[in-house]
Amino acid sequence: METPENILARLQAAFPSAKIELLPNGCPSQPPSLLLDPAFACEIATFLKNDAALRLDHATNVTGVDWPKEGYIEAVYHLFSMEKKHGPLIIRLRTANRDTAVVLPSLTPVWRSADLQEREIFDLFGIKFEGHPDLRRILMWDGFKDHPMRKDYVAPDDFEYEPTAHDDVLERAQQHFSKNA
Amino acid sequence: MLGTGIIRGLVVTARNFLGSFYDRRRFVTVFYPEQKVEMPERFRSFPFLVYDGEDAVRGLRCVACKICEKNCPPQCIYIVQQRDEKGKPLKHPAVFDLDISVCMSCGICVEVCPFDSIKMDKVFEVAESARFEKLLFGKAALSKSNAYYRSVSPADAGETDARLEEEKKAAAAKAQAAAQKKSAAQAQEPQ
Amino acid sequence: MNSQPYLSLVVFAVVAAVFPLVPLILARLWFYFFAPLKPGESKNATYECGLVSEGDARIQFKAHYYLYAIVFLIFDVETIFLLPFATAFLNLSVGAVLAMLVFVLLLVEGLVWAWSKGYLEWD
Amino acid sequence: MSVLSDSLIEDLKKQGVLVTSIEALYNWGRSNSVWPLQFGLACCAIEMIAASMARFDLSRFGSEVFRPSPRQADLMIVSGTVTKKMAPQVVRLFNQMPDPKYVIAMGACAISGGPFKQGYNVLKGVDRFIPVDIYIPGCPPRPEALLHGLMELQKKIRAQKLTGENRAKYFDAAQPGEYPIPSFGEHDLEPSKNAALWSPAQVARKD
Amino acid sequence: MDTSFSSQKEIDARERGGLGTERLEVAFGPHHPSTHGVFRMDVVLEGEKIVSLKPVFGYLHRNHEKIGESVSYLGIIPYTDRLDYLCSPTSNWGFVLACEKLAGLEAPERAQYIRVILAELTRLVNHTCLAGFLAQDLGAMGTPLMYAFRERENILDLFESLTGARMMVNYFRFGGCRCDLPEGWLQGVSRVLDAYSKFLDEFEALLTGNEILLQRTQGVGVLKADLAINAGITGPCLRASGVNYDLRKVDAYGIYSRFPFRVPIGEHGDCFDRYMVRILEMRESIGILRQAVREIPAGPIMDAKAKTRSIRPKAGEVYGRIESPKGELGFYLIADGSPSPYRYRIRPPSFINLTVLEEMCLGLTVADAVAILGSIDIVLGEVDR
Repeated sequence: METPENILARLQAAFPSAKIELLPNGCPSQPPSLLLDPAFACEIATFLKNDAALRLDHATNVTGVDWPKEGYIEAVYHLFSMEKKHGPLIIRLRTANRDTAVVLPSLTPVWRSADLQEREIFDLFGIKFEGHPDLRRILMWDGFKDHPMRKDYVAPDDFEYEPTAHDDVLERAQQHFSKNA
Repeated sequence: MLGTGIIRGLVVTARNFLGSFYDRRRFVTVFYPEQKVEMPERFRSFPFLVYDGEDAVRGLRCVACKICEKNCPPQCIYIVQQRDEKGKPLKHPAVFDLDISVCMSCGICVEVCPFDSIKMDKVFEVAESARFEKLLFGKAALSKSNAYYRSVSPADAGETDARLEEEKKAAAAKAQAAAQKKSAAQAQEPQ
Repeated sequence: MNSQPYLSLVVFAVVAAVFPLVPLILARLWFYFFAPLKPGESKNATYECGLVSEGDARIQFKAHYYLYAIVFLIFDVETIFLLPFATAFLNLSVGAVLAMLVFVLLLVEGLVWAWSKGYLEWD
Repeated sequence: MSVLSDSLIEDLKKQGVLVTSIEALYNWGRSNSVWPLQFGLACCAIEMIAASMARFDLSRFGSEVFRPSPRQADLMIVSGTVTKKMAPQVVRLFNQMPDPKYVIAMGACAISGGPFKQGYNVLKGVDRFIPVDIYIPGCPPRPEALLHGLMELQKKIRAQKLTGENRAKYFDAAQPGEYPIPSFGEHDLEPSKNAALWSPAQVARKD
Repeated sequence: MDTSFSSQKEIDARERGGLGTERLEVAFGPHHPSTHGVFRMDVVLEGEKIVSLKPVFGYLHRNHEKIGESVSYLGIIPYTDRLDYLCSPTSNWGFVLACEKLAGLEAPERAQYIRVILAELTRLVNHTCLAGFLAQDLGAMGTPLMYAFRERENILDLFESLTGARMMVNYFRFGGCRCDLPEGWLQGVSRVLDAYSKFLDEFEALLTGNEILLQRTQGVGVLKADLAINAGITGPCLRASGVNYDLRKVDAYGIYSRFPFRVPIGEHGDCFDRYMVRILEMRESIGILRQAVREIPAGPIMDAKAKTRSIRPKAGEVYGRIESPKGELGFYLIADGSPSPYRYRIRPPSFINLTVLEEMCLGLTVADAVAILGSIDIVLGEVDR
């Protein structure tokens, strides 16, 4: 498969007004990833899927990553080609911030495998995918309000009986001990 | 001809039915309370603390270093180090609680323990009807003798004992060498 | 023959009545003395895989299923009529066999009509 | 059985005279045919199925008939992790089972949340909402451990009293017939535990 | 009312206008014998035909990924056993493969062979259990499942004597395996293999020719190849639709390139093909196992560079994937230099194989939906994570 660098070059040529960045990967043996501009995400995805050399028709892993310090949430797509049997191209979409502007274009119309996984990202991270056919909570119950996989999520307090609690669980269980100390 | 598939299936079930009277491969039931499946040696149910010699308190190998407490994935171990009157921490756990109702018998505490003081037991019949009193094992309930450990899993116990012997010999040899060097140094100074 | 020919019938009826009633009465006494009944709102709810079942199960489904059931009922009742005929089959006169043949053929003609009309197709 | 001493009963049994009471007969019958509800949640369910298969043969204890519907079951083996999304269903199923009914909490997850205790969607033990009779620790417990737990339950059933002070809970009208079903709140189950039922022991911790 | 007789179809059509039929909404709920665990399908039926089917997940969502972010890399390995609790060695291998790429470790020869042996034994266990559960879903109460679990016990004894646990092996480590084979273990494997090929012939005689099974599975739940690729279906379900995509050949991870095995491909993509592909895969696995048991060398089982049990990789991210018996099992790890991963994501094959469950079941009856769900082979620990 071509290296991400010249895929980036071809994408830049095909979509001149789209801001596409190449993000290096800390691990030497793994390929870098492409940060796409959300406005052009659908066109770029269709291009990647139908391009003769790439034929990336298998979006195998679609997941969310929460970066509280950097102030955004990412949706990461790992693309493979079943036809040409070649390796991963990693594309990333980032939201503007973590609370108000958390909308990203959904790539389910391009790859059907992103359907359930984007619903899971919406459920656990809170990214709203516009254009998704059926965006509902998938793992938590519908009335649930929080997005539990975010780093700043605090689980509800059910720490009454924690006989072997130490470090952070101990603090949570502390109020229940002190009542009887 | 329609139905041959089902007849072939019936032949299989008939063979299994008749075979179950004599063929060991088809009659596999183990009559649990009377017969027991012979447990392979590496079977791991719940951890226990090993103590050498007879005295369960003084002979306990555990030095309360809390490595297993940190590495236990479900965090089901709770250790408090013993302190003597002046508050100096001793190499002995005052409290060593292990919550059996949380333990996932993964054996990581055995792997990371540098002193071979925690090993996996074979006892799995621990069904209880009182959860809070019976399923939180204290230090007394956990500690078992090295002889028990050697009887339960002979190969591992033999290996661990051999390694401990070498370490003891190596430590003794080093201590002796250090003692000789010190005495040799003293011999030179007084001239 | 004994004096009351119908005595055995009466005994039979009494036993038939007593036989089911005694366990029911015993169960009633058991609830009364030992295990008090505790009906509850969620205990009496209809079971639907652990969920609260909304909507009604008595809905208007395809009339076809009703027709299928009726056709089955006809032939089920027919076999009941054939039973005495089958038991007394050997020493029957030709007239009786002809009469039964008419009865059976009439019903077979009904089956042919239902088949042609397509009632027996399922979906 | 207080009228006749046990030794007398043993002698009578040697002469072929069997002496019993309604209670003993009632308990003997029920303890040897405990029908479990077909209720598998996670990995412990596979060990439960393995226990009911040829090698460990649950039918030797009279309970290989796994009833799919709660109406015909009298033992609920909670085998696997009870998540908060599944908790209302578990309590509703337990309520829909006819009395006398028992619960075996099989596996670390059913007892205390087990390895997934720190999860936000995991209920820390099924005894927060329904009364549990036997706890079988292990992750997953061996099929023999499940058989051993079942034998413990059978002993418990045989020891139950029909009348008197400590009679079984479903016999006296004061005990609740069914347990409140939690509803889904915005952050957690409402209520997060059944206060009447859940009374954890206080572990003395200095620091 | 016209008096001319009309066929039943016309009566139905006229009725739709007049009488009309209502739709029955029924929840194929979390507590159902045929849903392989706590999986729920909201089915809308018209008569007996399925008009809409909405799967509902989350009843076994045990927050695997959230816990993984607070436990060390070594501590995650026993959790991966509980992902797909029928195939814990392959889940171990998937996670360890991803971490070895991250930390730059490489398992020595003997450990690679042990990994292939354990993975292929797991494939045997999983596919046998699938055939048993599928036959049970089709109504063969008990018999095939009884035979399947009887053979599974032999393989579980092998796992137990090697790793110490029947189902939760927790045996793979970064750069090798936890402990070496006990003596006599390899002879045990070859004994089980001989018995297994005889058992497979018996199992096929019982199931594959059976007219009831053929009637209930052929032509049911057809999955087209292009829809399968687009929906990310992987594993035997994809190969049954005619797509030749097996990660053991595509990625050739571990030492699979040394084993000449064939990949069975189906044509119609219906339930019977999914069942048949798995039976043929079992026969290939027996071939791989025989060769691995013959060729396994002596030597170390741990990479020399792997000093400590757990790893502490530098910042970076990796996506490692393997061919688990259910499909492509991937692990996406973002490391930030601390002892536990910053983001730990599992790509669950069973979860994504359910994307097109509705398209496969539309227009069929409830009994077919049970057969289709059984043939997709889901395990809820992996679906809900």
